[in-house]
Amino acid sequence: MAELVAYIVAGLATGAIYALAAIGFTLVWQTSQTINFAQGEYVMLPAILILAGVAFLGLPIWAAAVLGAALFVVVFGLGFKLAVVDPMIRHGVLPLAIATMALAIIMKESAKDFFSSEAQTFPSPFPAGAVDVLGVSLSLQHIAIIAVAFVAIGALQWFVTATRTGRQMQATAQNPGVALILGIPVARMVMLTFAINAGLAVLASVLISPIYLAKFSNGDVIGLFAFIAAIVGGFNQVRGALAGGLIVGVVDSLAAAYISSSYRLAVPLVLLVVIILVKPEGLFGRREERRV
Amino acid sequence: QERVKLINVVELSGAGATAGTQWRNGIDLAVADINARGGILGRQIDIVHYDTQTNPGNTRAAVQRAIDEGTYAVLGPVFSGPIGASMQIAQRAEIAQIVGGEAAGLTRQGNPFLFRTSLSQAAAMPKLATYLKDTVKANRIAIVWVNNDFGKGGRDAMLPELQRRGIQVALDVSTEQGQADFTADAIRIRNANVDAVFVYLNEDESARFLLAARQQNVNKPMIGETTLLGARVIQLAGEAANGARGHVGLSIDAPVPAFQDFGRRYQARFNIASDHNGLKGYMAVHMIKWATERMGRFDRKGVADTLRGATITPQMEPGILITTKIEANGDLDRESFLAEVENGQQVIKATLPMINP
Amino acid sequence: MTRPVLEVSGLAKHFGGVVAVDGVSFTVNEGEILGIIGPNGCGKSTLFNCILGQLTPSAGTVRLDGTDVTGATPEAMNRRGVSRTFQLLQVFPELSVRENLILAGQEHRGSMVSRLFGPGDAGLTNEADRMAEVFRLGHLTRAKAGGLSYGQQKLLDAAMAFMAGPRLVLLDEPAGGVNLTMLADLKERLRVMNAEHGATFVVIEHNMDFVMSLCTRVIVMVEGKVLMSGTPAEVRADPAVLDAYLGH
Amino acid sequence: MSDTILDLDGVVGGYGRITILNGCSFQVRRGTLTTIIGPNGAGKSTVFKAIFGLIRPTAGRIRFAGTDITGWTPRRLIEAGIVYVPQGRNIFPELSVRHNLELGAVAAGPAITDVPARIERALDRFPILRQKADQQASTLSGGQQKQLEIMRGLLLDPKLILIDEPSIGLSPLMVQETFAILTDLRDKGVTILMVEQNARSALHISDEALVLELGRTRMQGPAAEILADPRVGQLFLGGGLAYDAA
Amino acid sequence: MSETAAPPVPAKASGLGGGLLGRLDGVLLTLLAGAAVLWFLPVGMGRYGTYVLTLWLVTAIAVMGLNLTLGIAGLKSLAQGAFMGIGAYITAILGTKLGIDWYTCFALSGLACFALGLLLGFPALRVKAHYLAFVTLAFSTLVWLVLRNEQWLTGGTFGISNIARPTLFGLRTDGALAFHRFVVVVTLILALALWWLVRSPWGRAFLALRENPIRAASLGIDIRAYTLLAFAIGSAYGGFAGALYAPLVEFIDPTPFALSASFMLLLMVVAGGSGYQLGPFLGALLAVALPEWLRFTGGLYLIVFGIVVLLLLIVCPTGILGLLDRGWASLKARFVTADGSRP
Ligand SMILES: Nc1ncnc2c1ncn2[C@@H]1O[C@H](COP(=O)(O)OP(=O)(O)OP(=O)(O)O)[C@@H](O)[C@H]1O
Ligand SMILES: Nc1ncnc2c1ncn2[C@@H]1O[C@H](COP(=O)(O)OP(=O)(O)OP(=O)(O)O)[C@@H](O)[C@H]1O
Ligand SMILES: [Mg+2]
Ligand SMILES: [Mg+2]
Repeated sequence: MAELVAYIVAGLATGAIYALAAIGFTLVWQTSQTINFAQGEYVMLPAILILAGVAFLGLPIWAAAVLGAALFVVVFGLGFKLAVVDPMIRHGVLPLAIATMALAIIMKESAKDFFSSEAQTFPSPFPAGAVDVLGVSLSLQHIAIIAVAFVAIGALQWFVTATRTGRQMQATAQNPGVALILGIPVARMVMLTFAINAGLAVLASVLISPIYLAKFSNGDVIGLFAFIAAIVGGFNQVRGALAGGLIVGVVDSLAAAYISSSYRLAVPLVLLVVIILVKPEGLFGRREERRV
Repeated sequence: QERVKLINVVELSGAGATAGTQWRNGIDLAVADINARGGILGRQIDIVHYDTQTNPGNTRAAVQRAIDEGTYAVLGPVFSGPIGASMQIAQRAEIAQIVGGEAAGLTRQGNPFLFRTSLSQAAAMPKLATYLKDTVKANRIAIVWVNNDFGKGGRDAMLPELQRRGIQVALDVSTEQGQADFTADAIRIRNANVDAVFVYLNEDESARFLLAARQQNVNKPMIGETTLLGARVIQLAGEAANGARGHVGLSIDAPVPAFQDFGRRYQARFNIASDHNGLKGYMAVHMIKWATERMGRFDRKGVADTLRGATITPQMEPGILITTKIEANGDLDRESFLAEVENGQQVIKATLPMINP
Repeated sequence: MTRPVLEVSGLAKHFGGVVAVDGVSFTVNEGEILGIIGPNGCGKSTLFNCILGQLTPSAGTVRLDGTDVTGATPEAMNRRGVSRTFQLLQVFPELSVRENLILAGQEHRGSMVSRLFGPGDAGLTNEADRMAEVFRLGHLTRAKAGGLSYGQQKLLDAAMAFMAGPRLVLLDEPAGGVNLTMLADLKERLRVMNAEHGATFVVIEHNMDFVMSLCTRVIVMVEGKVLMSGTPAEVRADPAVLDAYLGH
Repeated sequence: MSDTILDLDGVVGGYGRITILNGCSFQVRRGTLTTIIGPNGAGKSTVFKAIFGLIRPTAGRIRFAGTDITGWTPRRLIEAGIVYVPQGRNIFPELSVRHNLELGAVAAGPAITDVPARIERALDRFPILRQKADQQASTLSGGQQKQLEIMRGLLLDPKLILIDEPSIGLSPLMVQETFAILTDLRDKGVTILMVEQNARSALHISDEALVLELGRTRMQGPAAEILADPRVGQLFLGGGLAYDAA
Repeated sequence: MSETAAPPVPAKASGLGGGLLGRLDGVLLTLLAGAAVLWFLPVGMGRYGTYVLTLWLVTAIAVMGLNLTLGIAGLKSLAQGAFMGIGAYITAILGTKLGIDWYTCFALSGLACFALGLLLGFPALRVKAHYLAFVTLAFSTLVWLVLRNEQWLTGGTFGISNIARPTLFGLRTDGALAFHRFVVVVTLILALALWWLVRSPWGRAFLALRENPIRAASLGIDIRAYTLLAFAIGSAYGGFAGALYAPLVEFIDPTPFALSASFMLLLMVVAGGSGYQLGPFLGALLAVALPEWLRFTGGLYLIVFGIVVLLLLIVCPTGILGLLDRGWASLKARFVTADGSRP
């Protein structure tokens, strides 16, 4: 029993990380109905940028963090929106999704070729200690990640659904043509979304990298798990990302513990298929709209 | 002046990128060294690197291209799958292919043009199993391995050796390449009541695993191969790496001055520490150099003939770094080491002799 | 000649707590042109969707030619000779008008296998062009349907419903956005189909001129229920209808 | 009050390379309700899109209250006092009815402080919307969605309203209500330019009318005259085939 | 008709559907001419060049299938790489372990993928739009896990080597050129079959699925049957491609059939021009041959490749053929206008 609890608690901690990475999916989905296949790379790159700031510019870590975060938000939030989303969004979501695949290649290969093909240590913003929770040793880092995930996702959920600006963002996603006619600043709303997305990616990156080490290929794994988490939680709900992340984390942990470990990756996927078949909109998603 | 063209076909992107990049760096360093000392038989080396994206189909294309473009020998790749996809081509063209792969099966296909740069897993595992039995005195162990050709190959080679020595595998944990979180695996091992843990993972995963194991208070000896004890793992895992020990083939920390010197120059040039793949790449070029100079002429097919069955010593060719015996099937035999990580340093505890000196 | 074609009895549809259709029963006889009118949100479109399989009814039965077809798929209903139009625009926007019309007819030609090996247009190009002509879209046969004006798309939707030579057609607000002159044409078309081919029609419409001049019988729905049914003249004179729907 | 508020002068425009408007010119007088009629595909909606900056004219000028507004963005036009209620279905399907309405007032910014009160008034005009105020807009019936759109479009205090076929999908009672709302606004001095296929009823409440055909103005004049014109009756009002009231 | 009938409007760019169905003969001619050129092209090209050409064609077959599923029928599949893997493994296992001849393996590969496509298509009936992508994503990863873990059957991470190439009328195709020509013929046959399919009423029904399934159902189009068929036929093409890939590389392991391969195939469909019959060839050219050509840029060639694809999509989001189509349409429109058919 204590063992089970241990696996669950460990899963929750990992799940919070997936959740943090998964918000980006739901956010971009909510505002442009597209899937950002570069989401994993979005979480990978900020840490690399920060380390590059330290290595190449000789900056102290905090200055590199500020600079790296700002650079990332400008280039991959605002720049991405201006250079990629704007010209493509009129042509449906598929080309845009494919463009993010190309972007993922560019980000990953650049991190490898211009920085390093090796994993790097990344300093943790939190103290290194650990506390015992129900027989599991939980690091303060994990606890901090869980807390940040809850706060960030809660705040975002509140922003999107309960504020006027958030609703303008939703309106822009659901019907940009009409949003334009009503004078909603469509461009600014889309911009805001991508800026928030990039900002959250920086946050996730800074929290995850001390544990997972900063490496160019991190996006593959994080992206896949975050994607599964987002689907499980329901793509069209920000809070779904949190639930989805935690569920996937726990399921993965239990699968590794009790099911053949060479098939552990299959377990969250089977869960995903079952959820889609039983409740296609995801556990916390909203139903698709009436169409006839 | 005539030059000699060498083409390196290796994993520079995809899952093998980290290993492939080390291999490439090693080659670049070797080429620079050789060219600086006047080349091979007076000819400067032109080195070209082709990326395989860690994909067998692309590897095959690249090796074919290398041969079409008249490479003197094929260097790489490092991963066993891509080696398997491309070795017939070099064989058909009768060109030596010097690879970084360690999977036991590669040299069992009777390909006379394939050569390794490191011990085969079939050679390394008996040494480790003996170490587990005699030094660690383990009767029940857990195996943590990465489920790719490297990890699976190592595990498959290890299991019969353990069985032969009466060591019981109480827990067999397969992990994914690139796996980020090892907490669940660490908890499982902690609860498994074993005497030791055999860790056969790539460098990054080794570090993550050691970190997670330390955090979950796994207090069992961590036994591993070259990848577990390397400088990179120690750097990444920090304090959690202390106490890890095992068998080391090629290591810049080995008590061989040539290795250490190589390690320093590699660090100076590429600003990272070399792992065994860097050493392998460095040696690969020197194997070709040695064979050519031995023949006294440039002869593609002759390279393979000369290498087969040869023993190369650092006296003959300093760039080989350590006495290396090449078996008829392309396998190698060398001295290797038992090491332990103490206070963030790899400390060599013993030197193991060659199997068939 | 009063053979019932469509019999609906006790049909109901709930959405969560909302009762959109609440125990509706009526019969459509062969050769009738039945009008359905009622205030916005009284359940007319939902009724159509339940009859034709776009939605599954919560209760009640639908019979076609005496056979129970409750819950049959839209495809099955169409292959039994029932066509429909939609209130909201439903065309194939990226396809040309001609392709839209061929699509509307092709599944009624031959078997699935014979269609694969037969001509690419299922031999329907001429018929499609003729139909487009009839609905005054003749000059637009090669234009993308999504680029048509609202009224033109509405007409195309109606034209598609006729491509398969249906026996029973359910039209959901066919007049909305259609120019009065074209509407007169449409009305004429329905009359001809009705008189010469014996086709039966059920029409939801808010355009009273259209309904009153076309329909042989009118059903009035209010809040998911049938309020009354009668000839156009009876309906027009009914104070309850005036109050709930027509206004004074 | 006979000054011109909206003036189109030789407007040419269309979609991509296809020209729909072929030098369209007309004037709308301040404080009137003007109805545009014409066959399907005549370019009526295209005229609205051109005025509201959704397609860019390739030639010609559009003036509003004396200012050249050709090529202005929708946002700027809204700020200048023009609102546009397009044809077809134009809601935010996943937002609630109330939030849909609220978004109608976005462009006003802080200038209008009584948005909640305005929303309440809108819900009063179409009671069904109040009943469903907190439901997702996509669950509304076709006519209910149209009501929502009309009220959303009229939330601000515009000087000029462009409204494209408001009667589609509305029950006769709701058409009456909508027309009453529009005439009320007109009586308060708002200028209204409307497209309608429900031409007889529309012309009855209109001051002026214009007939559009092939992207050009065919006729313009007082609504009553246009309604009575035999050519118009024949061509655009269903001619002799119209229902002859029993 | 009465006087109000509007005068003819110029025939407009008829986009995917109209364009597709309107230029069929152009497609047919291009296919035949292309096959003839490809038959002779590798002469004197060297083994490497020939190999890349062949790999391009094999990839194009898989992309053609996905183009049917996604580009034409609008069903988003992330499993084409997995189907390719299934085909490749069936061919490799039956060929090397049971000595079954290649043609039977080829047929069985297609058939198995067709059947699996049917099975996997069922969720497509239940779930709409992007959810299908999620299901296929899961399927794709599961297939990869099976290929990797079931070593007794698939050789696991060590793969299967020494896969034989087929013989044709007693002629061996072991040589690069002979095998290339063999692949040209197979590709042509498969492309012609698809060409026929798309121009048949079935093709139109597939388009209807993509454009408006609700309307399609109400027109008697059997959504269930066509969805399953579109998915299964597209998957079968993946299987066919795999059956050629295995003897081409003569070695297979699970890596080329991982999820990222399916992503790459998706990229090829869209970049080539989703829904256009010749798009797959361009898309596959972009993804297979372009990186090879870009090798001259040195170590950064993948970054350059990513940037090229990104720019391409920004400039023509509808793919290479989409851009050509638009250019053609505007030329035509200008011509008609100049013709004076508009007043
Ligand atoms: N998005 C578009 N792309 C291409 N052509 C279009 C587009 N929208 C409209 N058209 C064409 O422009 C012409 C005029 O369309 P418009 O919508 O202005 O007509 P309308 O007068 O409003 O008709 P209705 O009464 O049916 O609404 C039509 O021939 C139509 O086919
Ligand atoms: N998916 C749904 N969820 C909840 N309520 C729904 C849904 N679909 C329809 N309704 C409700 O059911 C009622 C009937 O809708 P329906 O569309 O059938 O009306 P209608 O009679 O066609 O109206 P109109 O004349 O406006 O087209 C409406 O009140 C509507 O809000
Ligand atoms: Mg309705
Ligand atoms: Mg219009």
